[in-house]
Amino acid sequence: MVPLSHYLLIGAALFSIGIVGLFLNRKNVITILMCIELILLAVNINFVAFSHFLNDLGGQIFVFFVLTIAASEVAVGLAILMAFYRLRRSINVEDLNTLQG
Amino acid sequence: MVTTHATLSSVELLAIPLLPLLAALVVGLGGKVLKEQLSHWICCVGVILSALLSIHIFSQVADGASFYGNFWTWIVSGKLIIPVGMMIDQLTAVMMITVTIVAACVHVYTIGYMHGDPGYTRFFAYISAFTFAMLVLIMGNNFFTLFFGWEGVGLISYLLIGFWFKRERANVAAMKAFIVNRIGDFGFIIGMIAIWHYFGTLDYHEVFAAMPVFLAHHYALNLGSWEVSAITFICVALFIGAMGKSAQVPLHVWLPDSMEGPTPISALIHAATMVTAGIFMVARLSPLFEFSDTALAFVTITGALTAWICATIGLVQNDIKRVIAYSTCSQLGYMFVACGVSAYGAGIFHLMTHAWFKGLLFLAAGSVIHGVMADQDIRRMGQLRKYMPITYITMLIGALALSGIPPFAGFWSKDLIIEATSVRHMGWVSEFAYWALLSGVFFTAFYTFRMFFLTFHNSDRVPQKTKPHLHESPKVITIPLMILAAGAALTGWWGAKVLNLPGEGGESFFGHSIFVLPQHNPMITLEVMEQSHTTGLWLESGAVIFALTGIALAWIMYFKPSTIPAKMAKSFPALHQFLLDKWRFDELYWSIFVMPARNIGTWLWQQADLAAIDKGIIHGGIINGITVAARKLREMQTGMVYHYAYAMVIGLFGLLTWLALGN
Amino acid sequence: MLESIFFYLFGGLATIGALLVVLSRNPMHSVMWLIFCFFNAAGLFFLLDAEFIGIITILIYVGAVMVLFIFVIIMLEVNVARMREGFLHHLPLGGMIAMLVFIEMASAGFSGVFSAEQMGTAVHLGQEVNNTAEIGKELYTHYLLGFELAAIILLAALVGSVVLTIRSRKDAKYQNIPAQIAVKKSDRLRKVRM
Amino acid sequence: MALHNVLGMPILSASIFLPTIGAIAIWLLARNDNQVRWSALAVSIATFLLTLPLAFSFDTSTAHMQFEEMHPWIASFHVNYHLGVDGISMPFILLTSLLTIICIVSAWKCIQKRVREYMIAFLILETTLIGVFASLDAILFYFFWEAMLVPMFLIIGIWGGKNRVYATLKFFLYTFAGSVLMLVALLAMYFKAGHTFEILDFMKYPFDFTWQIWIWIGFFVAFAVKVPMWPVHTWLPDAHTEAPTAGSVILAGILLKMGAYGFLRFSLPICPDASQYFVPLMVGLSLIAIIYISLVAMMQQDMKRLIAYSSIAHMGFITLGIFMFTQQAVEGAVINMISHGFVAGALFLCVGVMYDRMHTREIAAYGGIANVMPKFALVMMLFVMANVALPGASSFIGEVMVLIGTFNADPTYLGFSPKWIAIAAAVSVVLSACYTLWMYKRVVFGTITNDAVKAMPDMSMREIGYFLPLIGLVLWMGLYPIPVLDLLHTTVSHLVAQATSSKLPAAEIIAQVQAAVSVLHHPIGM
Repeated sequence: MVPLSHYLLIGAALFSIGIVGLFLNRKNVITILMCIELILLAVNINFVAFSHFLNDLGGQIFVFFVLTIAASEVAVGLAILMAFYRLRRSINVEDLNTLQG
Repeated sequence: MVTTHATLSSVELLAIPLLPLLAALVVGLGGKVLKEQLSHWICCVGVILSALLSIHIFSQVADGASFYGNFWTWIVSGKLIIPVGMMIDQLTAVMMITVTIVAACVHVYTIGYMHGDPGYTRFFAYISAFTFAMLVLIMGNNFFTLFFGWEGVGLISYLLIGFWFKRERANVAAMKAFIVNRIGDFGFIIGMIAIWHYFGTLDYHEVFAAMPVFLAHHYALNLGSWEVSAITFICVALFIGAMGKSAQVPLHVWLPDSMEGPTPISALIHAATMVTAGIFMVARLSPLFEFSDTALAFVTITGALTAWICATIGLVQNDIKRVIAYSTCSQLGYMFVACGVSAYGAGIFHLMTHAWFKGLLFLAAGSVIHGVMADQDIRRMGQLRKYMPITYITMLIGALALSGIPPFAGFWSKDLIIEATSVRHMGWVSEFAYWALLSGVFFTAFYTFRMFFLTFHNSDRVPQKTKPHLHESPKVITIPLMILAAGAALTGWWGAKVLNLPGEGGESFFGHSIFVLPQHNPMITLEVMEQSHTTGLWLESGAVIFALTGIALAWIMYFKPSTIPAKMAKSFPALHQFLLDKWRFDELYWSIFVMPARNIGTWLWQQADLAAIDKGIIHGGIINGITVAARKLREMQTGMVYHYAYAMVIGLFGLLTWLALGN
Repeated sequence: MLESIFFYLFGGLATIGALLVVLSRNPMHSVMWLIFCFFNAAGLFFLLDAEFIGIITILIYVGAVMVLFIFVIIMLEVNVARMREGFLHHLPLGGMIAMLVFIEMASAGFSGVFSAEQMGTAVHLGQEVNNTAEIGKELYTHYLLGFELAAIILLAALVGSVVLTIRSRKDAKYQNIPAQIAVKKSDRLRKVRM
Repeated sequence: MALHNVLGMPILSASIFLPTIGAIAIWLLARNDNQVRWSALAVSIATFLLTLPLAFSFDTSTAHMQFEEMHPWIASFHVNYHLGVDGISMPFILLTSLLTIICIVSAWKCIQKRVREYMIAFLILETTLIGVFASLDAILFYFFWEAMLVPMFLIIGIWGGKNRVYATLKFFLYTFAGSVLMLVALLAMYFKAGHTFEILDFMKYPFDFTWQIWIWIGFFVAFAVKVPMWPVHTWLPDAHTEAPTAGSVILAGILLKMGAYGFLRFSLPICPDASQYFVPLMVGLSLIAIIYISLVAMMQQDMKRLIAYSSIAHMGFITLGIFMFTQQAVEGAVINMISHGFVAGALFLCVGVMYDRMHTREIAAYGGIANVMPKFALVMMLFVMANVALPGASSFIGEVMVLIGTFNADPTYLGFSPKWIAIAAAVSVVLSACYTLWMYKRVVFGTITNDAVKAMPDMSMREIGYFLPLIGLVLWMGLYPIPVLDLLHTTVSHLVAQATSSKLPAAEIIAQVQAAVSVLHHPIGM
């Protein structure tokens, strides 16, 4: 049988890869969004694993909510990206600097 | 209301100060409606009634009546209880008649003198209010009422010096008078609160009664390593108040300048009454001053210095009113010396005679000024006796009285002071005072007659355009002059008789109202000497000789046109200029007090407040710091999404590490 | 045993997929690798008796979200070259932090708190247990408020993305119906004095 | 806790909220500027009449709070709506309601823009000010204390002079920065004293020495800014110069008093040991205020700035009196606070009268006003003399009582004799005369120097009308202050007892005194 810690290890690995991806693809918003999906997936794996091992459905319910949020996030994020692209003809993050103080 | 002796009617006593106050309020607030005629009637009637009542009170007091009682409570706070009440005894009674009679004369005189002035009704309101304040000062039974009157007269003096408020010099003089007086008040307040500290009361009776207990404690104050006994501290502090009000060196500078005010004021306030408040105060507090030899010596030295310095300044002044003003300072010095040598009675006696003859001199001078179209410079007068005979005669009487020629008033009192000074043994202090006073007599006689001769004799130097206006003053002016002249001629003799100084055959008039330690009392010494006929010619007539010499010298130099004065001035130019510049007190104060205060004020404002605190700490330090920090922090806000993402990740990492290490 | 093999298979493939998501030059490839990764993760979910979650991961993520990604990538002409500038610039920092995070998480995972002795092993539920029904019961009872909120969020996201992307073309002619209804006589008619 | 309220009606609440209700009514109902003015006047007079029973029903024989009201407000944090007054706070409520009337009358003509908002701001300001003096709950107090800033901020910022924005911001930031620390102190006490915000409970709770020191410092910063004390005083001249006349009146008359009131209400009874410990600091700052600020005042070119500096100097007297812990000094300080409300208020009104005619505050622009405005010259003379503290004016009573109390104070708190302090403070007798009279001379006396002055009309009946009550009160308190003093006696002696008795256990006191002796005492004293 696979112990819980192995699932956690997978989660940790996916999470770390997601973080690396954030750093590597820092200019490409699409890939950043994908990395965020990866991180969320890592979280989901942990949730489900805990849910299973603790025999508590609460974890899976939370995954359900995380999925909801992730979907909304992607939808809005990509919509913003579209709008931005129309405006600037670019999706380069370095052009996204109007927030600068 | 609690009274100890019900012999005097409290209603009558209250009426004395309240009548002038009522008149002042009515005229002051309703002057426009009342018009001039009614205004001066109201004020004159109020003050004359008050004078008559005072005379009545005086006669009762002379028969042994007295009054002590409180009317209402002013302040209560814990143990501090300040009532408002009256204390009437011989000393008060003498002051009351002096003040009210001179005030009444001045009121009447003012009708003529101020005729046609735009501030006519205002002037009457002021002088009536002054009479009220002065009476409060005299009649009060505790230090606070004294101080109330003290400040009241100061305020009205300020208002009256600046009466012609369009004149810059009058305004400056008024302000100077007030501020210099305030320096004195600073001392007075400190003395007053020190008395409360040590005695727990500010009532005269209670303070005097507590003196033995107080002295037994030997309280002392430390000023660094210098220890000063509490009684000396109190007396000196109070005396500083007296120095301000009574224009003693070095606080005398306001009095000559106060001559910018109308002449009746100079007579009433700056000669006869207000300026003598300091002497009254010292005499009133004789039970305190008697127990501090240091304070007495201080009083004596200050008085003697003032008497001498102001007399020397008077020698060369050309403004008729200034000459008299310096003479006032000088005479006040005589009175303080009297107090300093414990001859308080003599001081008050001189105060009284001085009020008459100095009031007379001022009013006469006012009459002269009125005659020569408001010119005050004696270099543009001369031979005026032809035009103003009554003024001439009355002023002569005043001048003789001031110089101390028998039998005029000044002789009796001034001679008594000098005799008292000569027999009181205070070491070098009394020696110095004696010689200062004696030489002062010479100077006094000289400058008085210099002024007199230059005004009424000598050559006729009146400018042509004022010639046609020269005339004797109207009756409202001359009648008060004659009344005062009668006083100046007779009060000395009358006073010597009634006041019974130095106290032949028993106590003097003042009785217990003045307290003198027997070992101090020069009067007793004089009495003993007189009984044994050991006074000697010099002691009895030395002052008269000096005075006559002074008059003679003035006669030689100024009776006829002469070149001696000019030669004298030329041979001692520095001294002459020094005296003409009034010993340069004003310049000295300007450079050591006024300018530094202004410079420090400006410096504190510009450098400390605006530059250091506002610009330096607030703007430069805090505001600038926040701006710089904000700018730095703003740079962190790159607007790059991935920077924020990094920040989140690094934060997460930190959090994880903290959790991992913490547990 | 079989379960372990599947676990390592799914886990390994998911990790490889994730790595390739991050490292691919072309975003389209990344999407493909992400889909791959999700499939494997779904497999892990099945191993954990979370059938419902596994299925919706595939349906929602792969079926909807990833398709959305693909559409967007197709629609935008992405300049890949510029995107890759400084690709490795932040690798040392990012790699180090990621490594540290990984080590910390892994050490937490293997610290013993989550070991088999402590947590036991996964006891598989029988066929009679309907995971979907259980989740449904929980969701509509305990978590009803959260569920409603999630619905509202989705609605907001829906409206938001429409608002963000809609664009009214200026050159196209179309009716303004409210304006037509609100029109008054005075708007159209003008009396002209001849 | 038994509530002490002889009237049996919520009179304090009524006087606090009547102005606000009036303000809302004006906002909703008044149709034109004249209606606004008259109704604001009516509201303020009604409030004043409502506060009068406080004075008449006041029981002078007890130091307890009176007219108390208590309702739970925020129960979870133990915040109560607790009102009540004692002899110290009661006079200030009357002062506030009276000065508000005067302010509204004085603004009758000179405020022409946004009259409605102006009157509303003043009425709301009145609410907050009365609230500050009536609060017995720390959070309620803090609420009113901070709420007061808003209307004042608007009054200076909208109806002020040229440089108003700078002045408003400065005023706001200074006060706000100070009061935030007060909030910290209040919260610290809340947790330390067992979850209560009752000021009366704070007074009873025995905070240890360190706590007292920190709490005291928190309060000190808030109150010192408000008083204001050197060196955080520079906001006041700016705020005064830029504020409209009525704003200056309220600022000088009431707002500054809140700082001194805070010392009396919080610092002294809650932290007696810390207060005693900090006496040398307070004395030093007070003397700086008296002497330094007087010198600065002397050199001012702008009348309002001069009076503002003079206010700081007078407030120095007040803080000195408060920290002398003697019956006379503290009573004198309170009398001085009330009296300064009248005198400084009236002087600002005087400047306002001139400003309305000439639209400048420069001293140099005036001169010879007595020629054209004799009535005004008389009125101003009266208040100038009151500012100089001449006997017969209320300020004399206050100052002389402070001096007497100071001279008589207990030297243990100082390390040297308080007599020297009294002497140093008495220098103000001279300095106040210098700056006040010099200004008066330059403004009122002399010949008319320009045509603008020549054209100035004398005071109207309305203007005389709002000076008359002030004149009456200054003279009344100067000649017959007994009624006011009677209000204070019991409360002040209770306060002095609180301030001079220690909250520490005996051993700690000895240690503290020894430590303090070794640090502070450099015997110079008498």
